[in-house]
Amino acid sequence: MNGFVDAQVSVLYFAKSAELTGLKSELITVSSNVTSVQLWQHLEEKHPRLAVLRDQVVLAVRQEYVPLSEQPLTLREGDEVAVIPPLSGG
Amino acid sequence: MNGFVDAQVSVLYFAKSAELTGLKSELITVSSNVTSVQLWQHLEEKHPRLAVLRDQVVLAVRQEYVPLSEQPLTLREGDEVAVIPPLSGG
Amino acid sequence: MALNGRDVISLTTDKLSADAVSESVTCASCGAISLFIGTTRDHFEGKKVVRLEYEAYVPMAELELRKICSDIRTKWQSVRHINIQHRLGVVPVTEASVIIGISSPHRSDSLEAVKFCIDTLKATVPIWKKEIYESGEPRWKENKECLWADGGKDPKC
Amino acid sequence: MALNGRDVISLTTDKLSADAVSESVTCASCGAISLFIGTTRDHFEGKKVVRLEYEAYVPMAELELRKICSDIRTKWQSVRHINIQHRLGVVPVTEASVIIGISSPHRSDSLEAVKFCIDTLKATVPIWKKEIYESGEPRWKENKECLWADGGKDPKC
Repeated sequence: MNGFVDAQVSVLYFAKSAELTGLKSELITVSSNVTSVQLWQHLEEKHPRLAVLRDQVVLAVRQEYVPLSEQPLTLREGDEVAVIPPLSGG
Repeated sequence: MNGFVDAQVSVLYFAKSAELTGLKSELITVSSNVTSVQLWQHLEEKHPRLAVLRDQVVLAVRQEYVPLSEQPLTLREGDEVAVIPPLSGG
Repeated sequence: MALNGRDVISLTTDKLSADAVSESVTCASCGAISLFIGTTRDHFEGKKVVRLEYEAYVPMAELELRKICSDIRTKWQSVRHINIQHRLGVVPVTEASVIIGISSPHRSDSLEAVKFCIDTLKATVPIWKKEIYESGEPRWKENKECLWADGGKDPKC
Repeated sequence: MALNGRDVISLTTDKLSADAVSESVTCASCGAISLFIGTTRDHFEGKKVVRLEYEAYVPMAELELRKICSDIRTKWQSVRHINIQHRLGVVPVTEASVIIGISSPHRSDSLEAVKFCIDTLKATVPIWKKEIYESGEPRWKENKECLWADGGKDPKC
């Protein structure tokens, strides 16, 4: 035990990531101490086609951008995480 | 005789100059070789109230701006001369 | 002028429309339309403005506006369509006195060209505005951009 | 926020209107309204675009748009009203996908603020565009302003 609990969070997929996974959203359970890189790896394992986005994606956690890094995300139960492919608004 | 003929030209007044002269336009006869300063002095003599504009006016001759100067205007019969107070379009 | 580029210039006593200007410069190959709308203000130095009156030396104003279009096309060659509308006669406060619309494939060109257009219009196009106040004498305004206005003169000269 | 300044943000599937945006930012004490209209183009790399589809992470997009409004009011304190409209869903070619309207007493502020607004929107607001072509695979576009897009990456890093 590392002292961190598991958290169930909802993952939202947009644009190309929604096409690659075939999902708009799903619920997953991860350690609350997961880093954004680890979370991305977890999503890639579930949805191998996401790999093409690996070098051009960021996450949004509780609607704030988070680049893929070794920083722990300190997720809480019920948090919203989004997969954000390159933007093309405007 | 200076070798220059007289030319009858129409003078257009706009904005404050129209208010000061009480005219939108008039016909005047001047030497075709008149300079813009001389032409302005001629207009001031006809309409003394124009004097307030002296330091902030230009003329337009055949719809091209001409500052007050000693350059001859080489006016031709029927030319259009306009008194152009400071602009305020936009 | 760019291939199929359209310069539209209008001096009119009709109310101006941003949609009409925007539509007239829309083009299928352009991603960007920049608009500038000059509106009339309701106060000047504490005096309440009840209305504005614009007059123009119309044929020369059109000529100067065409020169601005031509200068824009020299400076920003990707500019596609240009529409410059200036209202004349009585303009109620808060209504538009001028609308400029410019389209281009990339937005920086039309944004810069619109700024150049309004800056130059104020300096060179023979149009005049008179403000009528609730109380006190009406006043002919002077653009600081106009080189022969008091405000346009270099104080050091 | 400036006294009485109004930030209006809208993500909508309705057709956008330049007049509606212009009216919503009009104010009696402002002389200048600057508008930027982004329109959808009909060609990409020689392929004919038949339509565009936009989707957004709506609550976060609204949050990011509010941040842009707040940044504008920090940088240009004279800005009065801001209206940012972005269309979602299917947008036919040549129709507006985004309209930004900003009013200010002096035109340079609203012109600069509009440029900042569209530049930042493209870099930070979670909205995506898919182009559907007459023939060939649809394609998700990428703004070069987006820092994690291929085009946004510094090639030297």
